[in-house]
Parts: sequence; C-alpha cells; structure tokens
Amino acid sequence: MLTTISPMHFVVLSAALFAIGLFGAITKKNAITVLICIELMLSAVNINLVAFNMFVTPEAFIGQIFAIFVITVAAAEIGVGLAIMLTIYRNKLSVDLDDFDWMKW
Amino acid sequence: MVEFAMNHTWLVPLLPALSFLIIIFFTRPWPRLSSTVSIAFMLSSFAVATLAAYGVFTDAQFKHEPLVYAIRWFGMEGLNIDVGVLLGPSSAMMIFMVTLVASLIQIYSTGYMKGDPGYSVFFSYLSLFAASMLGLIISSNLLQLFVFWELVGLCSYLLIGFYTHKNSAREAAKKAFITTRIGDFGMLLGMLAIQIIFGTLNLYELGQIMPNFEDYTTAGMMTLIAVLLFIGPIGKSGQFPLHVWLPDAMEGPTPVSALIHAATMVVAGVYLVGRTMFLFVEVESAMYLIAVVGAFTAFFAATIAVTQREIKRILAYSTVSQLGYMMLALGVGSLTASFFHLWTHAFFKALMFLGAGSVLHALHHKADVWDMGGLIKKMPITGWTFVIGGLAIAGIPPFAGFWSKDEILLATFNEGHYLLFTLGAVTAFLTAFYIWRMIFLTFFGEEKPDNHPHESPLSMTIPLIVLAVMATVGGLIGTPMNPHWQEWIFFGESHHIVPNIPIMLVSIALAAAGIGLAYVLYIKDRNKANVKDLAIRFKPVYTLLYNKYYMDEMYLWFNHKVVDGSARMTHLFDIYVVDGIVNGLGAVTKGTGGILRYTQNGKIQSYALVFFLAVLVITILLAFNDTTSMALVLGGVSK
Amino acid sequence: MPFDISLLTVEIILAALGLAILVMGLIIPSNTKRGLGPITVIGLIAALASAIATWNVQGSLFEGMFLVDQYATFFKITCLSAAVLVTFGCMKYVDQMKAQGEYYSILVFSVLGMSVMASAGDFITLFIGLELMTIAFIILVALNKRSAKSAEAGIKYVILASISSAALLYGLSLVYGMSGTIMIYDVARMVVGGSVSPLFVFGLVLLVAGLGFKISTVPFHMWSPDVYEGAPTPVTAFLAVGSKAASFAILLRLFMGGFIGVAETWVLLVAILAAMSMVIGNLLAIPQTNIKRMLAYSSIAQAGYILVGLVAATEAGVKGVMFYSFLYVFATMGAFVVVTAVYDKVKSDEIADYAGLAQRAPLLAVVLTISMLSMAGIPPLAGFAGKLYLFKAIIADYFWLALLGLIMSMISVYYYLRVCLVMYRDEPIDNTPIKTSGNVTVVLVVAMIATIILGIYPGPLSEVTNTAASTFFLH
Amino acid sequence: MSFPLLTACLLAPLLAALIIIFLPKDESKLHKIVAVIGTFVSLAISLYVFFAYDKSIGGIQFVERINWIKDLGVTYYMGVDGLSLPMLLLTNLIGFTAVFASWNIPNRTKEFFILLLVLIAGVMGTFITQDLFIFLLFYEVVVIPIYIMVIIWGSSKRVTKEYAGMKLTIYLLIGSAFLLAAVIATFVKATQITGTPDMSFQALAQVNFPEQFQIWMFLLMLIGFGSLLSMFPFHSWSPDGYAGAPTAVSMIHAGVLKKIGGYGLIRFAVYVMPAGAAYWSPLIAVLGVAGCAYAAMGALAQKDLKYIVGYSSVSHMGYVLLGVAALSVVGVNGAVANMFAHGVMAALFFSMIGFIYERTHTRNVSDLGGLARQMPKLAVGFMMAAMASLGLPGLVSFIPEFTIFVGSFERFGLLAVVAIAGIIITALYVLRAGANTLFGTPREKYNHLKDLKGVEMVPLVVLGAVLVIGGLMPSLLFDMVDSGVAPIMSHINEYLPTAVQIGGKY
Repeated sequence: MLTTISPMHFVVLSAALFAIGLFGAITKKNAITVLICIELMLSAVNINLVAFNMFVTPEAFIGQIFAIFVITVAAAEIGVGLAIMLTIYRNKLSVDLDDFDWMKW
Repeated sequence: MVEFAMNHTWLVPLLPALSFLIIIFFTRPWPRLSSTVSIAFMLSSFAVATLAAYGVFTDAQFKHEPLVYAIRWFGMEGLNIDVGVLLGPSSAMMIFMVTLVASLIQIYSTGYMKGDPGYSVFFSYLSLFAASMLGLIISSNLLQLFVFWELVGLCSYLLIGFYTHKNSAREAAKKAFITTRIGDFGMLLGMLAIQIIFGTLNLYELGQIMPNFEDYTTAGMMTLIAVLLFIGPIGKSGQFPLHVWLPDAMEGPTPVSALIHAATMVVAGVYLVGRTMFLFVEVESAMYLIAVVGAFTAFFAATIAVTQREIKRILAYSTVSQLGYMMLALGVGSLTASFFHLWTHAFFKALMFLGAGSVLHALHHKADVWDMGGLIKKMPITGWTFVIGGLAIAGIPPFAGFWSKDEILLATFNEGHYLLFTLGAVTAFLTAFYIWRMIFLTFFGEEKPDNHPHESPLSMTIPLIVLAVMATVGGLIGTPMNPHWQEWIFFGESHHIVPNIPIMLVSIALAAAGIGLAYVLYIKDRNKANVKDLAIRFKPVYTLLYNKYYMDEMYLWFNHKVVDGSARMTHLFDIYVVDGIVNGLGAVTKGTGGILRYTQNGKIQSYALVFFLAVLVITILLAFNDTTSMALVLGGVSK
Repeated sequence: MPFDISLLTVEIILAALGLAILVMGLIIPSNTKRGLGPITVIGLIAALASAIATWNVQGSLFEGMFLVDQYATFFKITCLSAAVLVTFGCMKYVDQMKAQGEYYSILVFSVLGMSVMASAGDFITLFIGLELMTIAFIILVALNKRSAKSAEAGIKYVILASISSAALLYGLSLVYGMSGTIMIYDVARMVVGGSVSPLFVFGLVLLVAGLGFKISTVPFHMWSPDVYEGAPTPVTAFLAVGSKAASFAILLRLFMGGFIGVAETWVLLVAILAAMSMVIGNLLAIPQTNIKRMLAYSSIAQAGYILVGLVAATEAGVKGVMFYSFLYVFATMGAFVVVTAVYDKVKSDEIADYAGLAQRAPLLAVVLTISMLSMAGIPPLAGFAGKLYLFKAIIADYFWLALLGLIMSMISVYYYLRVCLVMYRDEPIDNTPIKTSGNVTVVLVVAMIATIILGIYPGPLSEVTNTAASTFFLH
Repeated sequence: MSFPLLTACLLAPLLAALIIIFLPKDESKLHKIVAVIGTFVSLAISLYVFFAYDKSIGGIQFVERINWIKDLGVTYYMGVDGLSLPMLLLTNLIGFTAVFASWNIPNRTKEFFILLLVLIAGVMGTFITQDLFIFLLFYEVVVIPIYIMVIIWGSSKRVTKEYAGMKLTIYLLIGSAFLLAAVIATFVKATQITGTPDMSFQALAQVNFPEQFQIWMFLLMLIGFGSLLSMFPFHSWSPDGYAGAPTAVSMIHAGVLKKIGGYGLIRFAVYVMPAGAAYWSPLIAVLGVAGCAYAAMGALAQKDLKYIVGYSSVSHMGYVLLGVAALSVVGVNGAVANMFAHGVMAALFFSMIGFIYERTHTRNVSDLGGLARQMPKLAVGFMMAAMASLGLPGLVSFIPEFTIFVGSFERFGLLAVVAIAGIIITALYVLRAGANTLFGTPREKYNHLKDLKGVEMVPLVVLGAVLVIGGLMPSLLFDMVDSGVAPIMSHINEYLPTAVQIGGKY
C-alpha cells in the first residue's frame, strides 16, 4: 500500500541514522572512524532540519539555513578534531581510543 | 552595743570570711601573722556573737518571734531569693557555741600545727569554715542555708585533704564530699519541691504557711518533701547509711576533726532539721523515720566503736552515735533535747578530740590505743580533761552529757517509742563502755617503754581546760531543777518535762555499768586469759564490727563495679555506637566516593555510552512515568 | 526596526581583538610574543568596559535572533571578568607553553562565543555561539603539545563535545519540528498551555543532555574531570567558569524562556539532575589526590547547585543563577590562579605537593582556602550568599533539594579541608618562599576581596542581578 | 548616631589581627602584645556596655542599624539586650584570657594569633547582631580558623588531631546545614506572609507562622543548634575536638562557641517558633536529661583530663537544654546564666589543663598526682574550676543550675530528677580528676616544674574572679538575663499545652 510520506518517516530515518552513527561512535576503536560516525549523527540532524522545514515551515527556509550552519560548523569541528588526532599520533603513534585512558578515577 | 550586734549579726560570719581573704591574699607568707589575724577576727566574731546571743536571751519576745532581716539576692518572675539573718534562740545559741569552739580550736591549732608548711593556709581554711558555718546558722533562707551548707562541705573537703601529699587523705576527702553530695541531692530536690509548691524558700515565711499546707499540697507530697529534705542531714550528719565518710574524715588534722567533724559541721544536719521542724511535724511518718534513723545510727555506730583501735576513729564513731541521739530527739519531736545535746556534745566531743590530738602530738601520731598506756602521768592536763570528757559523754552526773542525754531518753520514753528508748539506753551503755575502754587503754595501765610522751604546750592545754569547764558545767543550764534551756529553745510550745527519776537512774546505772565493764576488762583483768581471747571467742562478731559491718566494702564494690562499670559501658557505647554511627556515616560517604570513582574509567567511549544511556533512561522514565506522581514525593510543580 | 550595530559592540571588539592577536601572533617574533598577554588583557578590559557601559542598552537584532538585554549583558560581564582574571593571572604559564598567539586569540574567540550565546535569541545563534566556544576550547585544551595529558584531554574533549553537540542539535531539530519555530520566545508562545508531543519531550531531554554536558551535570559530566585535569590550568579555569556561565545563560534562556509552558515535564528532571550532581560531584571529589581533578569534581557539584535556580523556574531562580555564576568566577579564578602559581614553582598538581604552602606563600594558601570555602558556601564568603539566593528560590517547593544541597556543600568542606590540612599543618619540604609576580598577586587579591565582599555585602550585586533577571521575562 | 561601640568592640580584634599580618614573622612577643591589646579593648568595651546597659528600660540598646541587603531585608543591625550581653562579656573574658593561656605556644605565633583574633571576633559577632543574616555570617566564620588551629597546634592522644579537627568541623557544618535550610525556609515563609522581607529577629518573631510549619522548622533548627550545643546524641565531636584542640581553642570553643547553639536556640528558634518550641520541648528535655546523665557517666570513664572536661561540658549543656525545654522565664534564665557560668568555668578548666599539659606533657590522670605541692597556684585554679563544675554554691554555676532545676522540675518533674542526680556523678568525676591530679603523693619527676607566674596568672585571676563574683552576686547576671529573656518568653505560654503556673500557687 502506498502512502504519502509523512514527517514521521523522516524522523524515523534520521533517528536510525543517528543511532547508527552513535553506535559507531561508541564501539569503533579508531578515532578517525569515530569522527566519521559523529558526522553521521550530524547528518541525521540535517535530515531532520530539512524535512521539518518542508512540513512545518514551508514558507521560510529556517531549517535549510540551520542545516547549512550545521554542515559548516561540523566541518570546523572535524577539522579541529583531525588536527588534534595528528598531534596525538605524532606523540603516541596511535589513534586507538582505548589507548587514551591515562587520566581516570 | 547589744543592739548593734543584733542588727549586724552578719558580721559574725563576715569577720572570719575577711580573715580568710586577708590570709590568702596578704599574710600567707608569714605564718605567725596569719594565725594572729585569724584568731583576732575569730575572737571579734565571738564577741559579736556573744553580744547578739546576750541580746536574744535577755529579751523574752524572741522566744517566739525571731529577729529577721534580709535583702534581695537575686530574683525573677517566679523565683525570688533573699539573703539575710534569722536570729532566734537556737541560732543565737549556735553562733555562740560555734564561735567559742572555733576560737578555742584556733588557739589550740597554733600549738598543734606549729611548723607545718601549710600553717597559714590551714588557718585560712579554718576561717573560711567558721564563716560558712556561721553563715549557715544565721541563714534566713533555705537556699542561702544550702549555699553555706555546701561551703562547709567544701571546707571539710579541703581540711580533710589538708595533707595533700597523703593518698589516704585525698581519698577520705573525696569520699566525704561525694557521700555528703548524695545527701545534698536529696536536700536539693526537697528545696525545689518547696520552692515550686510554696513559692518561697524563706524559712520564716515557710514557717508561717507550712502548717496550712493543705491549701497548697497534699499530705503525700508533704511526706515526699520531708523525706527528701531529710536526706541532706543524713549525709551531712553522718546518719546511717551515709555515715561512712565521717570516720575516714579523721585523716584531717585533729583540730579539724574536733571543730568540723565533731562540734560544728556535722551537727548542721541536726540544725537543719530543727530549723525546718515546722515541716517535719506536719508529717508523722517523716518524724518517725528521723527517730528510727537516729536511734539506729546511735546504736549501730556505738557497736562499731567498741572494737576500733585508733583513738580518733573511736571518737569518730562516737560522734556518729551521738549525732544519732540528736536525730532521735528530733524524731520524737523534742527540739529542746536535741539542741541541748548538740550544745553539750560540742564541748565534750571537741574536748576529747583535742585531747586525742594532744596525745597524738605527744606520741608523734601513733594512733593505736593498744600502743598507749599510762599517759596520764606524763600528760596530766590532757589526761584529766579527757577523763572529764569521758564522764560527760558517758552520762555521769553532773557532767554536761548526762543532762542532755537524759533529756533525749526521757523524751523518747514519753513519746511512747519504747523500742527506740531501749536502743538509746543500750547505746548509752555501749558509749560508756567504749569511751572508757579507750580512756583506760590510753591513759591508765602500764606505760609503754617506746613512748616518750610530754605534756603539750599551753596554747593547747588552755583550750582543753576551757572546754573541760564547759563540759562540766555546760549542762547545768538545762537541768530539771534549772530549766532555762527548755524555756528558750523549743519548737511549738515550750513545755517543761517533769523529771523522771527512774529513767535518770537507769541511765546513770547503764553508764556506770559501761565504765565498770571497761575497767574490769581493760584494767583489772586485763591480763587474764579469758579476757584476752574475748575477741577470739567472738571472732565473727568481732570481725564484723571491726570491719564496720563491711559498709565501706559495699560502697566500694558499688562504686567500682556498678558505677564505674556502667561508666565504662557508657564510654564503650559512646565510642562504638554513637561515635560509631558518625564515623560509619563518614566512612560510607568516603567509601561511596571511593567506589564510584571507578565509574570514571578513562575510556572516551564509555563516557559517551553513559551519556546516551542517561538520555535513554530519562526518556523512558518520562515516557512511562507520570511525573506528577513523582512530584508528589519530591515536591514541586503544581503551577 | 533599524539595524543598530551598537548593540554588537562587545562582540565586535572581541572579534577584532581575536583576529588582531591571531595576526600579531603570526607576524611578531617569538621572543616578543609575551607582549600579547597584556594586549589581550587590555582588549578584554575594553570589551568589559563597553559591556558595563551598555548595561542599560536593550534591544534585539536580526528580528530577535540576537537579544541584548541586561540578562545577556550580565553574563557577558561575568565571562569577560573571568577572561580578564585568567589572562592576567596566568601569563607566565602561557609563556611557558610557547603558543601565546594561538592561546590568546582563541581564548578571545571563546569569549566571543560565550557572548553570542548569552545574547542568542534563536537556535541558530545559540548553536553558532556554542560551537564557537566549544571549538575554541577544544583547541585550548589540546594546546599544550608537549604534554601527553593535554593531548589526551584534547581528544576526549573533541569527541565527547562533538557527540554532545550532535545530541543537542538533534534535540533542537526536534523542538523546531514540533513547534515550528526556532525563536526561543516564540517556542514559548507555541507550547503554552497545550500538551506536547512525545517527540518534543524527547527533544527536551536531548537539550538537557547537550547543555548538561556543557555545564557538566551528572550524568553528562564524565568528560569534565579528565579534561580539567589534562588541560592547561588557565584553560581549565576558564572552562570551569566561562563555559559554564555561558551555558547556564543559554540553558535558562531556553528552558525558562522557551519551555516555561511545559515546565512540569522538565522541572522534576532538572531537580533530580541537580541532586545527582551535588551528591556525585562531592562524593567523587573526596578521594581525589590531584587538585585540578578535585576542583573538577567540585565544579560538577557547583553545577548542581546552580541548576537549582532552573528548578525554581522563576525570576528568583534566574537571579540566583546569575548571582552565583558571578561570584563563582572569583572563587574559581582564585583557586586556579593559585594552582598555576604553585605549578609554576613546584611543577605538580598533586595535593601532597602543597605541603607547607602556608609557610612558603601565605597569600596563596589563604586565597586557595577562601576560594574553596566560598565554593562550599561557608558564611561569610560569597558562596553562602549565592546559595542563599538559589535555595531561597526553591525552598518552598523543593525543600528536600535545598536541604540536600546544603548538606552536600558541608560535606564538600571535607575535601577542601584536606587541602588546607596539607597546606597549613605540614612542614614544607622545600623552605624557599614562593614569590608571586605582581599580576598574580593582583588577581589573587581581587579574587579574595571580591569573594569576601560579595559574601558580607551582597546588596549591590543582588540589586544588579534583580534588575537583570527582571529583563529576562520581558521578551 | 552615637559612637558605634559594638562595632568597635567587634573590630578591635580584627584590627589587631590585621596589624599582626604586617608584623614580621619572628616577633612573637609583639604578636602577643598586639593580641592582648586587641582583646583588651573589646573586653573593656563589653564591660562598659554590660554596666551601661539600662536594665530598667530593657530591650535592644546600643543600636546601630544600617541598610545592608535590600531584597533580603537585611540590615547591619547591631544591638544588645539582656540575652546577648552576658554572652558578649563572656566572649571577651575568655578571648582575653585565651591570649594569655596561649602565651607559651612554641611555633608560628603570627598565624596563631591572627586566627585566634578572627575566632574571637567571629564569636562576638553572633552575639551582638540582631539580624539573622549577619548572625549566620558570623555563625560559621569561626569554624575554619578552629580547624586550622587544631591541625597545627593541637595534640593527638586517643584520636589524632587531624581526625578530631575534621570531625569537629564537618559535624558542626552538617548540623548547620539543617539550620540554614530552616532559616531560608523561615525567611521565605515570613516574606510570603508579611510581604516585606525583614531578617531581624524581632521582625521574624512578629510573624505568625502556621503551626505545622513551626513544628518542622523548629526540629531542623534544633538539630542545627543542638549539634553545636553538643546535644545528645549529636555530641560526639565535642570530647574528641576539645582533646585535640590547643588550649585557647578549647577554651573558646567550650567556653563560648558552644553557647552560640544555646543562644541561637533561644534567640531564634524559641523566639520565632514558639509553637514549635512548645511542641518539641519534651524532646529537648529528654535529650537534655539524657545528655546530662550520659555524658556524666562518660566522663567518669575517662582518663584524659581534656576528655573529662569535654564530656562534662556535654553534660552541662544538657542542663542548658533542660532549662530551655522548661520554656518558662525561670528555666530559660537559668539556661542562659548557666551558659555564662559554664563558659567561665570551662575556660578556666581548659586553661589550667593546658598549663599542666605544657609542663608535664601528659594529661592522663594516672600519670599525674600531687601537683598541688609543686604548683599550688595552678592547683587553686584547677580546684576552682572543678568546684564550679560540680556546682558548688558560692561560685557562679550554682545559682544557674538551681534556677534550671526549679524551672524544669516544675514542668517535667521526675525527668528533672534524673538530671539533678547528675550532680552526684559530676561530683564523682570532677573530684576524681581534681584529687588524683593535684593531691596524693607528689611525683619526683615533676619536682622541677614551675608554678604559674607572671602573665600565666591572668586566666586564673580574671576567670577566677568572675567565678566568685558571679557566685556571690548572682543578681548581677540574673537581672541582666532576665531583662532579655522575659520579653522572649512573654508569649510562649499560649502555646504550651497546659498553662504552666510559675512560682508556686500564690
């Protein structure tokens, strides 16, 4: 049965994407992978924003603009993240997240 | 002059108090000066007291109405306490007696205490004691009386423990204080009850309203008050079962024993009961209790005295016994007889103590009567005055003790307490026996070669002589032929007791029998075998008596096992339970922190996991739980 | 509405300052870079002065996306004061890191982010400000390239902050979707009265989580001890104060400005989070041996106290948060500047190495003591007045929370006193006095006096916060 | 406005502390002199105020009032009445003598006297302010100096000084958390009811709080003030704390600081929450009596002199609680007067123990003995304190105790008897301690010890004089206390279950 696409579908999609990203971010050991997974989570946000824009405020581009900001900021964030990975790799020759538990308790 | 003394009777205690201060703050480094100051102030106090007493006893209006004047001490809504002077025949008699005895004993002490490093301090204490005792006597308010009551206790404590370096003195002093403290506890309760029910502690006012007590309280309450109040005298006047401190109090210097633990302080209890007679007469059962306690104490202490070996100890038990007499008299309602005995006892007992002190002084503090003998040859004044004292206490007419003791026995008999009368009579016999046992062993019989006795200096013998005179003639003011005493010092209605010749004869006979037995046992047949092993034959009785019925041991057991035991239990409870809970809470707090810190495992991804698990949990909670039900518990949003 | 650029004065000064320092850091030789510190301080003071000068200015830009009210200005002043103190007090530490240009410019950018956050009127501005601040902090945390701890803190912070940002954003997107607006005060108009959809509630939860991460409230606090410990001390100090204050500013703006109509869904949640923060923060601080880590846990507890103001959901609560945030600046700065000064000499952050500090440097010991006690809320220090205002707001409805907060703050004295114990009782191993440079002394004295004065005489600040809080609800 | 005497009194020690801060570290003589001057100025002012106070008018006098925090209704409100004056005088008496009692501290005099002066000022502040907020400011300002003084100059015996200090501090702080909660709630409620915030005690007392509210708030305040007053079972900090603390701290803590608890209980809790007080007074009485008896038994088992006095102070505070619980003018008068009396005697006791410890380096009763021979003056001081402790008439503590007994016996009957029985146990442990320390065979090893001399005599002379004067002229103290207590208790009767008839039936 064919139904029209409702906001719920987008929400479920973005939730799934968010969850996948989250799962990766929590389980993957490689820091780069984790950063990529975080990107997935942010993408989920973007899907939400864009979809809501279409269904909730079709007369204004609020969601879209928001999404663009998110993409931009995410890029900056990832950039900084990668820079830090680099310095760390130089020091420790590893980007395995399990190696970074010196400070604890 | 007389008027001045009567209106300024507070000078009587104030003068010795001043001498206390002067000695403590100024003259302490100069012993001679200190004693001079002390004696001078004491004598002037004596002068004032004599004048005041003269004033009282020459004005018939004081027979019924005492002279009262007071000032406010402190007060608030519901509790007003004044301090002042209540000068009536009894208090006039008492201040005269106390200042006289105190003066004599201070003079005596200049000889006795000569060379002691604490000479000045000793005199300061004596002054303080005199001040407190005199203050007690003239108090117009029960609370004021209690203040001095405790102060004499303090002086007694300080003087018993005067030889601070002796452990035994320390223990005796402690014992005296704490034992009397138990009495004070009862007395305090009694006072509180009086204050709360009658709203005043003024003795005179109480005397006015007590007879109508039913307007205020019930008979049961009244009995309670009377009994509670009586606990104080039991402690202070060494009545059974709180008498145990008094014999130990002999650890103090002998003049102290004479002054405090024979003539003055210990009779404070008797005096208190006499002062509050208006309360006791309302409660028959309390009166009976007093009589029974008195008679029993008299007998009980006399039996112990029979076996004791130390001279001062014998005298101490004798004091307890005589105090019992006084209580007995009060209990049968005869304030007259009681105070009469108090008066005569003060002289002959002070005399005997000072005499004993003189002996000890001569024998360098060898205390056992069995180590003495024949002293009268070397120490005639001491010896003969002591004999006078012995006759007085034994109740041989015309010496003072006879008249007063006879008055007591008579009053008891007249009140119909035959059992108590018998006890009193037996005690009279025992008294004569043990006192004369002591006199025979000490002053008569063979001299002991190791002793090198010498007569004491004049400063010591003169007081002995004065006291001996008083012990001889002191009773004559109250003989049946010459009942001045009875006219002045009484409670309720003055009534002249008709002399009862048979009782008088019985009493003389008993005294004579006691002396005779002592003579037989300790002089005449002293070396006969059957006398010698008397103690062995009656071993159990002898041991029991010699060990004072093991009262001390019982108290000691109670003190060590029960009191200290529960103290230790409390301590352990405090450390392990009360404090344990505190420390436990602390440890739990710290421990929780110590365990929870391991949740922080340093792994980035577990942090992220916690983050989202928390989100999940919160979401689930919000989804499935109505927050309002939680809000009921945790308060809050009902906006 | 005309476009009034003067409303942006503070932000413009900050942006210009940040860029200028960045450029200067690139062009001037490294041996003169120490001059950047004073320049930064002067610039920040200028920004602070302009913020104070524009205290009475009210208005909004971009159709309400950028709000200027006394509430915002107050938080700007707070963050700027913190920035001034931390810059002025820790120059030597920064010089030793040998990255003055980056440090100072990025610090200024983080302040800019905070200031934008304080003024944010919609989700996008909020997000921009928040991320500007976060990214700046990520760099700052990892700035000490020679320290392994700093690097580890950096990686922890970058990953966890990104994840939390994602959660926050997801929440924002849901709220936007459910309410149809991104203007905070419009949300309030949308949701008032009506019941809200589960997704909206889920969005709220994610917002709480995302912002809870920034203010490090339990259970979103896990990053903070590690990052605080690893980061360069001045950064830690600023992270503890500035980031927290700005995040509280936006948290209040969001929840009390936007979601006040559905308060019953989140108030209890926040109350529980506050309680958990107080308890866990304080309990975990007890076993710590590193002073920075201990202060990190303590700041978790502080977050719990401040959250109490949100629980109140009233003007009094807002006022309490503002008051507390401001005084918290001085207490924290005092403590961390001491930590830097000690580190400078002792090269250690272990509490045990503070032995005999009272004899080596009485001023440091006294300031540290007073700062810590202020955090614990012991009268007559500022923390007490702050807690008084906070708990006053909730005591009628949440008595248990107030009591718990007070008890926990007394328990916190335990670990503060352990530091005192070491400082005062122990004899120093090395007897040489620790000399503090003039600027450090100034900062310490200012912090100490402010902490004491605000405690004894909180009247003026209280008035100020009252007026500022009253502007909060005007929109 | 006339010269702000009270503020001057408060600032004198602080000023002295400030001066000491700028003195060189090694000039210990100078530190002491400055401290003496500072505390003496306060003492002089408080003596002046004590005698210049017009009892016939009563009420709050020497008022200084400045607006302080508008939105909390706080005013800088200094003023004294009959309740606070004895406490003020006590503080300065003890503060002044405490300086002399610490004359011989071995090291770090500068810090010591700074902290001591701050401590004194802090304690003083609580007594002279009439504003709840200012009261709270001072309430805890003292806690931290005490902690630092304990850990630096304290002594470790049964427990370490670190443990003792920490326990004392945390215990009191947690107790105060309950108090603070109650204070905040009370203030909020009062503002709600009256509409205008006002933190002065008098204004709060005018507010009609709902009864249920009063009951709960009073309980919290009782926990707070009670733990400071070492109310059973919140007392366990006290013996350990005193044992660990240096002499001056023990003196001030046992002497006055503890009394803030009792003072606050009367000034704030009972005054503002009369219905709560009436509701809980049986509990207070039970706890008071339990404290008396329990702590007295505890003291009996102690070996360390400071522990003995520590437990004894718990026991005495039991009497204070009992007096408060009576909720009658007589009882509360007694309680306040007893706080004064106990303060003086505890301070004297601790200073003497301090001197003994300084000389013999032990406080174990079994290691001491016969000291009266070697140090007669010290023995006098010790015995005076001991005698005051057991309530000897003629010394300052007897009449207060008696008054408490009258008040409580009236209301609680048999319960009070248990407390009164405590005087026997008190006599037992006090005399044991005194006698076994001072009397008996002197020990050779103490033969070289010097008696008190010079400035060391100051605590003995000053506190001893107060002990005696207060004992002989109780009206000096009681008229003052009465003028302060009577207004506070004036409206309590309506809350008591059955109107208590005071002072007999006529």
